[in-house]
Amino acid sequence: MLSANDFKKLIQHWAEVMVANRDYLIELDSHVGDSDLGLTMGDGFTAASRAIADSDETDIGKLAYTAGKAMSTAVPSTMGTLMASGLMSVGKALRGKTELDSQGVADLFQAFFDGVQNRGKAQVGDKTFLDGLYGAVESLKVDAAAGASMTEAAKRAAEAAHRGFLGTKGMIAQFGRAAGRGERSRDLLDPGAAVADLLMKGYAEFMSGKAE
Amino acid sequence: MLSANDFKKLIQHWAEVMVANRDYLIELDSHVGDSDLGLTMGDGFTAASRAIADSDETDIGKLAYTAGKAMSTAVPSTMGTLMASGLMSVGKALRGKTELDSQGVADLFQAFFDGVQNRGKAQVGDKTFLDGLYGAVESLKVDAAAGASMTEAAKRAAEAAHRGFLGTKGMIAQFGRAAGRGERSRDLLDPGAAVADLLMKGYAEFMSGKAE
Amino acid sequence: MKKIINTPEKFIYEMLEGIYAAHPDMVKFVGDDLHCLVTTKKVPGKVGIATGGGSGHLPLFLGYVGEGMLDGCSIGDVFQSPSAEQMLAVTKEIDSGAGVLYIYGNYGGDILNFDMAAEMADFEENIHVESVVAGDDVASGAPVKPGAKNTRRGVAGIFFVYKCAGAAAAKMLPLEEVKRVAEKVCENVRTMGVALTPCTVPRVGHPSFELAEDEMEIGMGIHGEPGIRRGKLLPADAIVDEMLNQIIDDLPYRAGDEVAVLVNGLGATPLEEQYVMFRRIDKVLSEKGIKIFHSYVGEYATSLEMAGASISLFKLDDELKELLRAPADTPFFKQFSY
Amino acid sequence: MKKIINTPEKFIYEMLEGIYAAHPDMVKFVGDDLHCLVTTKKVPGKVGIATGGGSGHLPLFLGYVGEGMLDGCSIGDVFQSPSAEQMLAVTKEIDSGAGVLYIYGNYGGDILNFDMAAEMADFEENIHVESVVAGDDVASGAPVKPGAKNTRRGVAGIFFVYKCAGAAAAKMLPLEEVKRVAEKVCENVRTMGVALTPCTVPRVGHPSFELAEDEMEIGMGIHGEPGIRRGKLLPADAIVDEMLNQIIDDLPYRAGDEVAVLVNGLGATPLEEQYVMFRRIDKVLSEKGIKIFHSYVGEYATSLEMAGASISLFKLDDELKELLRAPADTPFFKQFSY
Ligand SMILES: Nc1ncnc2c1ncn2[C@@H]1O[C@H](COP(=O)(O)OP(=O)(O)O)[C@@H](O)[C@H]1O
Ligand SMILES: Nc1ncnc2c1ncn2[C@@H]1O[C@H](COP(=O)(O)OP(=O)(O)O)[C@@H](O)[C@H]1O
Ligand SMILES: [Mg+2]
Ligand SMILES: [Mg+2]
Ligand SMILES: [Mg+2]
Ligand SMILES: [Mg+2]
Repeated sequence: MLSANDFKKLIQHWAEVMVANRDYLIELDSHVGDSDLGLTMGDGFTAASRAIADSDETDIGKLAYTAGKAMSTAVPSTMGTLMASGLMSVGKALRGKTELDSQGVADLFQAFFDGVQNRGKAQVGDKTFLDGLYGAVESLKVDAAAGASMTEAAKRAAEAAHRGFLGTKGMIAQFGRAAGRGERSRDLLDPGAAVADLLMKGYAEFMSGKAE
Repeated sequence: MLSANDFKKLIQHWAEVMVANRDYLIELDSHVGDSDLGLTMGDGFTAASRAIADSDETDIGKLAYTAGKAMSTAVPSTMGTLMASGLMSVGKALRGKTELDSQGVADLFQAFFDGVQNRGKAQVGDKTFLDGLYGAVESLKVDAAAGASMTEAAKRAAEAAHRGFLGTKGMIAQFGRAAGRGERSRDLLDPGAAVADLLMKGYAEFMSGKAE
Repeated sequence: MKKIINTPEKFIYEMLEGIYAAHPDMVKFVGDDLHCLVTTKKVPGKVGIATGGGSGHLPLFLGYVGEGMLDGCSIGDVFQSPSAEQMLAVTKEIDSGAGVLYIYGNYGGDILNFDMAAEMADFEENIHVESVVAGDDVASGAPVKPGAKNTRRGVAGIFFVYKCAGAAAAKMLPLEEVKRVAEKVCENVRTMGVALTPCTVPRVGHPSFELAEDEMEIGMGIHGEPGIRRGKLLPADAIVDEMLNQIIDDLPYRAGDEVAVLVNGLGATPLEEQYVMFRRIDKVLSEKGIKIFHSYVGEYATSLEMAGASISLFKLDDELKELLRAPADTPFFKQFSY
Repeated sequence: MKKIINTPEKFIYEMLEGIYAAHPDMVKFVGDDLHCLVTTKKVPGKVGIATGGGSGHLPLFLGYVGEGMLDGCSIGDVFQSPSAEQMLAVTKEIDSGAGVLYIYGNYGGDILNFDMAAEMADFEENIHVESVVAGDDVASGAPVKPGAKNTRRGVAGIFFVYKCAGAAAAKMLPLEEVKRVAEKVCENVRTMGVALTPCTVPRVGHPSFELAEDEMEIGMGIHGEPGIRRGKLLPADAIVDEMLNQIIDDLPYRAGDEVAVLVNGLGATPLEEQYVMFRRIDKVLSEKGIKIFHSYVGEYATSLEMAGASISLFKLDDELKELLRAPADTPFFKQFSY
């Protein structure tokens, strides 16, 4: 089970992951965008984590909404706003929940996905963050239905996210600065999908750490 | 005697002199000013001459005023306006005169001098056109009182103008762009005084040509 | 590029301090945040109009906040979107019950943040928000198909949207009417720009692109987005012809149409040159039988110290003419009714 | 420097064609000469105010012709005086029996031509002309001694002279009163500029001077006349402090004084940077106890595409305040009364 306290720790772990991958994300974004992604994700998740770290709130939905708002205030870049939208969507979907089982976690990431998609209007295949997250959410849903352990499910979801990220090579960007390059965007990996990859990898790390 | 017709020819000769000395004046002005003096004097006296060339007017004053106005319209640069002011001042002073004797010519150049001085407010010694013309006017006045021939008087006036021009080396400019240089203007010859030199030289040539 | 600034980090903050100090009678900030600017002259019952976007485009965006135009504006760092939170702060302040219209340019970051702000305004504050996204730059995408999503960037033509929507709101029209006017203006405005030199974002410290000493780029965006043709710098008339023909063909504008014209300097191009351009526009339009109703020449949407200019045409009908000629009084745009 | 022009020879002519085409309701030309611009809204019985000077300084000079400001303007080629004949044509057109006031900057060529025009207006047309010569640039000469000839150049501060004299004439005051107002403004305005880059006169084709990539020149004139100090480019606050202190000490402006402030961009300096400067001015003046009555920030007197700015202070009393806040409607300067 994932408690409200776990959720706060998960967000904190994500912040650490983003800070640790600052230069990696900057490098990826420098080929297609304006090189700010490493900075905005580090700053954004750190702000999200700070906003809830000392909270006594046990409602995971409320925590997610608060974290999302803090993120949006801290980094109004494209990915900053999308991640904030994801968190706020989780907030609305999980309002009232104080702990999550396998299905709850699948719901969480589905809500995150929906929040990003509703905000950004991109489709799977448009070479965005969504392509990184999509397979992971599907994997979580299948594992939840199959009754797999949360740690196992997290591990498989992270693998799916990584495949999704790698799969963005070959797609033509339809959104963001990369879209301006048209056909020339095909050979590049999408930086936003790399963030999805990192988020799922971070979640898997967190769950396996908890299990130990 | 200098008739209205002679006056028209004198102005035409001045135009030719200025055009012939275009590069000389440009060169002089390039050291202190904006290098336009050769162009403005050529254009200005040509415009003045054209404005009266075909006129049947016998009033020298009216001819001078018309020539001055044409000059001012054609070249609103400093020297253009000053020469126009000189001619218009001659126009007012000689209104009604149809021919000029020695004294009349002295009056003409005195009026020219006064017109320039009233407009420009410079004093002799300020390193301007006036320093070129001043000695020439004095010489004309002395010769007129002494009854010298007009040709002789013209020759001596031209010599005086040339000395006046050379004498501007050593003066500190108080007017125009050269004034901005202060002490550093001392070693330069004043381009406006060169115009006075050319005008008096032109007048002497014209009178000796007439005498032949 | 040489700049009169203190540090790149404080550039926008200090610029904003200057704005409030210079125009205390016209604008103030809310939420303790200089980036959230609103008019001092709130009109009860009026639809509020907000805009926003990145800094570096003055008089865009905040220069048009004032009587007869906009009510509020949130701005971000140089060429960066402000946050949804900042937009929300402005929205809350300018709403007086009649709802709020967002008018902003078609840029990814701005869209996401304005959409989020609209959602928060509705969800948290129960404020009715509508949005109109301006995308007038014909160089930045295929012609807009009716009903389809406009992929074009918003540039100087947004001035006309502000002006007419602002006048409609000043007439106390309801939100849906003000929105209708704003959309109608968007449908009738087309713009194209030309860049002669790049600009330098202070924090970045070097020019955003390079252009050789004898080159220009037709169609470049106001953040240096690639244009449609880079080539030798041409005479003014040839530049105007190339831009204007593409603008005219796009809507298209036809003989008999009446238009407003906007010649907009991007920052370093003297007003004299903008008038040389306008002269040619006037000639070409008159040859084509397109009548000029009114003309605006000057800096309306800049790109820091970029050299270049844009041309916008705005096709008018009686309703739009009346709104365009209405008075306006803002820090940067003042107009007596004409 | 890259320019959007056709040929250097036609630059000013075509710019003027653009001006008349863009503002047909506000300005027209007389004497078949585009260089002679007058308002379309002549007011019978009003003192006419004319100005003039070289081109390349838009909105100076002709941009201020309109209601509440000037009635006519003659302009020359880039940085060159117009002719007396052209000034006379404007003078004849704008006189409606109450006489004409010339207001222009303290430059040799302009003085000679305006003086000649005044003489011709009197001699040939029997029009009463008075002249006020603005010389507000404290960097260009020793402080003005009472009664003595002012050797300082006229720069952006002339805007205040136009504004107040224009308002006085609009009040239908007689010529000597309008002249008194103009002189009073001159006595109370001081300006200093800073240049970061040169500009290029189109016909000359190369920059009028050189400034290294890390240099600025404090006190440079708007035609590139030498300033008082060339040195490393400093932070905005240091630049402002250096200029402002010399301005303040010159009049001097003292604690308790009320002033209007003008921050003027020379052409290529973004409005953002002008506001960063204004912010510091506001701070310094408030520390010194000098109160800001009203502020103007933007391009009021430029030098083609020169980068840089000037600061002007204008000390006010009740009469001047009333005149300053009066409405004005010209192609470039519009103000509702405040
Ligand atoms: N509409 C969208 N929906 C989902 N993801 C998007 C969308 N637009 C852009 N992205 C993602 O955002 C990433 C770039 O984010 P970021 O660097 O913040 O953009 P910017 O710097 O242009 O504001 C892209 O790699 C892409 O994955
Ligand atoms: N006030 C004045 N009175 C008489 N001559 C003057 C005056 N000011 C300038 N000059 C003369 O004008 C000359 C420069 O003329 P010009 O090249 O037309 O000036 P600019 O190009 O600066 O308009 C100087 O050499 C000087 O002789
Ligand atoms: Mg980026
Ligand atoms: Mg970014
Ligand atoms: Mg010269
Ligand atoms: Mg000259």
